[in-house]
Amino acid sequence: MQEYVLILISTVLVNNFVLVKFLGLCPFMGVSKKTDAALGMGLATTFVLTLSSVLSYIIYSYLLQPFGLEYLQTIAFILAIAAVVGFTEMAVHKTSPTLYQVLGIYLPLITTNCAVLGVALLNVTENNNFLESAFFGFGAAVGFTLVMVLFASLRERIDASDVPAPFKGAPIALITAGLMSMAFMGFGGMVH
Amino acid sequence: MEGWFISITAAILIFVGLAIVFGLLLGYAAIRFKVEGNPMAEQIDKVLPQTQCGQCTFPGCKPYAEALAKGETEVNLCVPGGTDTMILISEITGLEPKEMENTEAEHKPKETAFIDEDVCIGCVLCIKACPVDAILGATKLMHTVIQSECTGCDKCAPVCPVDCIDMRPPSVSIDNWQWPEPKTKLESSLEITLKQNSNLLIKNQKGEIK
Amino acid sequence: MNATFMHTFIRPLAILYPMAKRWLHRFHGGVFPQTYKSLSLKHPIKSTPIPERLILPVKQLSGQKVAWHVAVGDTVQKNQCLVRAAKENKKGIIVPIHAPTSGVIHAIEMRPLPHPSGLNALSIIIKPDFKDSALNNALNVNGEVPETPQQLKDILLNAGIVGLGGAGFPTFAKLPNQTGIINTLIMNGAECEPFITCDDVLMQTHAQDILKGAVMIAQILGIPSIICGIEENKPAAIQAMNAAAKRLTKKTSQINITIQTLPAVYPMGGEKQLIQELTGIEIPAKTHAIDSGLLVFNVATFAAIFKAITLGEPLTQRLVTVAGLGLKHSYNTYALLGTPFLTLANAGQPTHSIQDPLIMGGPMMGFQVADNHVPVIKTTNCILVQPPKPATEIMVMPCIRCGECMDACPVNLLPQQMFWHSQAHEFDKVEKLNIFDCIECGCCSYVCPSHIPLVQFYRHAKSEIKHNHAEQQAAELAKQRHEFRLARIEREKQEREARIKAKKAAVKKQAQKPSDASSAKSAAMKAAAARAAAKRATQQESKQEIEQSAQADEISQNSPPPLSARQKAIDTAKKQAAAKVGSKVAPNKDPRTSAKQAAKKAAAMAAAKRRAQTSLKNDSNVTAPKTEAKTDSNANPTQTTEHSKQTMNDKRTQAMEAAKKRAAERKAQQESP
Amino acid sequence: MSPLTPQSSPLSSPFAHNNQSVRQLMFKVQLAVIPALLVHIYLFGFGIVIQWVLAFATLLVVEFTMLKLRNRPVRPFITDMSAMITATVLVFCIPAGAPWWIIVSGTAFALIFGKHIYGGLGYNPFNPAMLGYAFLLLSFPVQMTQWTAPTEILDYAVSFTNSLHLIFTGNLPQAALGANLDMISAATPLSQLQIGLTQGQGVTESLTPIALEAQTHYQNGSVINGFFYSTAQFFSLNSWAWVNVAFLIGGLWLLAVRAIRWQYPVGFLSSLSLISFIFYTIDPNTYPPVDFMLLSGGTMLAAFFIITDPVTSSTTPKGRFIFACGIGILVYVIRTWGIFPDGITFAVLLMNIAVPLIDQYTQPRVYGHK
Repeated sequence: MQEYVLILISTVLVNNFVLVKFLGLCPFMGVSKKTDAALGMGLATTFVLTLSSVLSYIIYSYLLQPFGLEYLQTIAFILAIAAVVGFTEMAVHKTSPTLYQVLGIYLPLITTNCAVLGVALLNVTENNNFLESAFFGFGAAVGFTLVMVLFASLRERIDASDVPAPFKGAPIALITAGLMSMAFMGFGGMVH
Repeated sequence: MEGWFISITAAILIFVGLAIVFGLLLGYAAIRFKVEGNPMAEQIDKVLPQTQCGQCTFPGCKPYAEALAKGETEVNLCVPGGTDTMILISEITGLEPKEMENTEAEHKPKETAFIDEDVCIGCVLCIKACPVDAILGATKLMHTVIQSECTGCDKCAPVCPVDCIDMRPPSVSIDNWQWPEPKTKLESSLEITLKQNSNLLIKNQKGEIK
Repeated sequence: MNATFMHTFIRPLAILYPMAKRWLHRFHGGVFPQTYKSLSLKHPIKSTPIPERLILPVKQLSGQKVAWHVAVGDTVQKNQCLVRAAKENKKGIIVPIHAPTSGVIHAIEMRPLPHPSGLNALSIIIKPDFKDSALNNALNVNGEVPETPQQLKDILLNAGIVGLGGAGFPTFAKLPNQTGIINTLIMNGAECEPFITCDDVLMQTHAQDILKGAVMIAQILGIPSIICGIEENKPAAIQAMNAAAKRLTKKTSQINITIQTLPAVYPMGGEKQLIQELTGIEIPAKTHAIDSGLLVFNVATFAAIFKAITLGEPLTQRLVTVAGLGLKHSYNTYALLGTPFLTLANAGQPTHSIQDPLIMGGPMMGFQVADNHVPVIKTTNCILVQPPKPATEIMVMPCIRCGECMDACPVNLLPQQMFWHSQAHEFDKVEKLNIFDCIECGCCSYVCPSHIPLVQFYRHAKSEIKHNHAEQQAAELAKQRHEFRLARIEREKQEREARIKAKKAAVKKQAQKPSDASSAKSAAMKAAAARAAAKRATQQESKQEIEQSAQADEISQNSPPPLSARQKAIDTAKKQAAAKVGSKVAPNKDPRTSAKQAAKKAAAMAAAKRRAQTSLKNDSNVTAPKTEAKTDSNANPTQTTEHSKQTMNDKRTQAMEAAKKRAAERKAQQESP
Repeated sequence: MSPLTPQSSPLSSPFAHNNQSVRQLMFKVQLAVIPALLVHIYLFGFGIVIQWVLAFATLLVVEFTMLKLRNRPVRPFITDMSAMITATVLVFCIPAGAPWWIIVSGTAFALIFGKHIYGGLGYNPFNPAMLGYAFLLLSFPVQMTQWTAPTEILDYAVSFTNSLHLIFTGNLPQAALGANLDMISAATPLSQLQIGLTQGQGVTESLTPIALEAQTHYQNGSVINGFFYSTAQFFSLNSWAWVNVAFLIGGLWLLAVRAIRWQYPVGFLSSLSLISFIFYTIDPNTYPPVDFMLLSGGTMLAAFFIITDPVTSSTTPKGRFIFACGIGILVYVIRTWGIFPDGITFAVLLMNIAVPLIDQYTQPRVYGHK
């Protein structure tokens, strides 16, 4: 039990995928203009990440490993991720058209979110078992959602600020992301 | 030789299998989550100003919204909506925002049409041109504009043969008078500083320096 | 906790920690500005001479009409009614205006209003004759207390009484129509604005009148208890009111009168704040005090009500405080409505010549007038004369989110957040922060260490939000109208196609029956041959006759495309204008429209049938009514062509010709049977 | 802008003001630091004065340049004293004997990236002083842990000139003390504890030198020393705790004059006490006692001077409390399980990130709304 809690704390805060490992920066910068959109993106990513993490674990340990095809893991994982994303996109389109509009191009781009593939590959290198993989994927996604929402609310505030013209928009967002990452270093050394 | 062959076959088989499984899954999803219609057009239509002026070259706001939803046209064609609407559209459609071509029309206060009733000959041309049926009148009788329903699209003015229609801003009364946005001392002192460097900087409405 | 204990404990604490005074009252926040009330209190009520001109603005709301009782050049007497709301107004929330003194109507023209906008309004200018001859009992009252609320309301309307505290809402409109709805009548004697003392002075001098007015209303409306709230910094007024209340209670034992001393805090005089302080009731958002069984009036309003009921005197003057640090002699005076501000201000020995705009109301909620010659109106409780502003003003700094404004806000809003979003023009977020609950009391701006004009930001944001909502509604309406128009055009197109089809079918039929056609043709061509037509008509079955009459109806009702289009447009326009916003105008699939469409189709079919019996030429004329030549060549057009031609004619001469021809035809037709 | 807005704008009410200003507010905060400054000078020598002068010079240069670059009026913004508070807090955070470029670069980073890049006063989402400190801690970890030992431990007061020499050359002059830097530096109680715990010692064991310092010193000399000694005996206060007490006194004054709000110190100190009490009760040998937690490191400085910065903290009453509680818990978490001995910097920055979200969900109930 304790190890699962530790995995969660580690992935959500200490080794946050966005602010500490710098994965998944594309949606982090792209969909963080509005808090609602960021939350939606986070939830969609949570779904995809957890599912693809489990799915890639299954593919790896039950299909690739027995046949000695570990060298094909990247292709296989991308295939699985793409399928899950496609499925999510259709489901979101049907169930919440507004969210679908809000997420726009970023929804299909979850496919190329490096955090998703990163989780799948890290599961392999860290020899996580089935449950650990699930928790790892879920924790990574929760951490992603958390910083997305926090960052988006910060950006909403910064947008209304008197930021010097050369720094308006993306530059100040990047600086803010950097400073956030600095703040997250405070968690350093807690869980390895 | 044999191991090599088996591993290739296994790889092919596994990937074919995976492809079939995922294909079936997606196929099922496509049927299960089928979406009727295009909700995007509706959404775009909501942010358009509904003046029905046709300056976007479409016959009205809805056709423009539909064309946008299909991605067949540019986001910067709505002149009455201005940059604000353009940004909203680009956010909905995910298309790249584009500068407005006709910038002078922006921030133009909303005007409504007035018919000079002494000049009007009652030709009904403006009635036919009005996209929202806001002009009343009959043949050879004087016409008049229902002010509350005029969208200020300016479609009636050009068709008038005697030029009796002009566009006027609404008159200010106690009922519709608005408190102006306060000009803080910071902004006014900024303006002084900016005037000194006016050849370098352009100040926009909100006090940001461009 | 025991109130007196709280007081004894908190008072000394307030010396160390001044904001402890906020714990003494029930509502949130509040501020304690320096009051300067003694400036005008140390002098008795001053009498001011009648000014050279009186200016009486006529409040006109859009869509409301007024009935003029006088014209330029008329001689009027004091208390005479000059103008009142026209009878046809459904919402008569305009109160009549009476002459404050005798004189001549000098002019009726546009003059600046005492309003922050400085806009002009139609005003009656009276040139006083300085005789001040008055109509006695101008309202025709019998001195008795009216029995029903309706009678009371009539008197109050005729007397032109509005709330004298500041908002100026007509008093009669605030009263309920039935007795027993109100359980507490609240008298607002909390005059929390600095400088203003007019209510204080009134309570000191007319306590009896005020309380009698209140008791009258309580009797008429069946209100069991009256509470009067007075702030503790008006000991003389409290004493006078207590004495008067004692005397009155002996007479009217069934009504419970309480005079309650309140802590001195701004904005205690706000209606909602006073209610909360006196009763502990919070008026739910978007409802009025009356919905909670409470009725609140200013003390001055009660005095005016008393005068109207017992003496029949309309509201033509009011007690005004003329005060300020720019005056050597601040004073209170009974000012005639219409007296220019500057006249009153100059009577107070200004320390400097008055160049800067005067302020109507107190320093917290008043506004600068655009023109110092604006007149005293019913809501003018104070004219504030401030010394000229020092040259160096403190700069507005950015908001540091310190939260002083939040702690001062009497309605517990988040002023700092509202400001943040207003400044960024994020008005939807401002609205979510409940900006419309803001009472614009000015507490936030008063305490702001950054000196931000917060209230003005909120006023601007409010009007901007309203404007945006109106625009959204207008866009929605425009969209519906446009869609309706498109649907109509589509429908007309279909109808035309249907008609053409029908006609083609008819032509085919006629081709098959040439003899019939020729006979019909001759019948149509020659007036004499009308007899033959009549003969044929008699031969036909009764059913056919009915059909024909229906056809005639159809022609008169459903005129051809362009005219019908316009009529419908007019119809819908009228309907929509009446229905206004909110009511959903049914789009193209309206049952009414489809019914009409069906009727039209049926009519078109009937027309086709009938046409089958009339001439070929006649038919062709209907199908192409635009071609004038054909109409001319047509020897005997029916009524159908007459209509279509009328609509399509644009040129006067042609219309004349056609009319002449039609006249001839009608003659011929009349002759035919 | 709508068409109905007139050109000339009337002045809106109110026409009265309570004559408070941002500058006065900031000045009060600045005044409240003085007790702590005096105690610090007395117990740790003049290093802090030199650091403070350096920081002040830096802030003048940086503020002037940035305001000019941003085309904002210089005088009102330089005299609002907000930058002074940033610099002062930063000075108290860094070791008194740190090299000069530490405070200079830290102040510059704090003001440029913490404040001006976001639009200056009122717009910065992160506490500038904490950003500057975090920047220094991550970039120069060695210099940032060279804490000057209290005078009483050294039995030798570092003179003003020696401090000057130390700060500008990084070493003591040959004449003084054989010029060994290690001799005058010492671990703070928090790092002492951390080191002790990692070496497998218990809390009491690790803190023995600190406790000794409190017990045995202040014996000699003057009346002030006598006062310090007797109170220290009673409360067992060490030098670092003394500085915290001075901050507490200044902070209470700030509360009384309404320069700061009660939610910050109450929320922060109560949550920190509660969580340390819980863990201390569970295992007193691994987790330090409550009073140690409250009077070590920058706890009181944070409670009254850092987290109370209104610009970067939550602005609603409930939000302030949540914000302060969050910092209290994070401080404990980072102090106990993290690699940094004092977690205040990161706790504050982390809660700064959450401020807009806290504000959004802690709106107070408006009059008349359920």
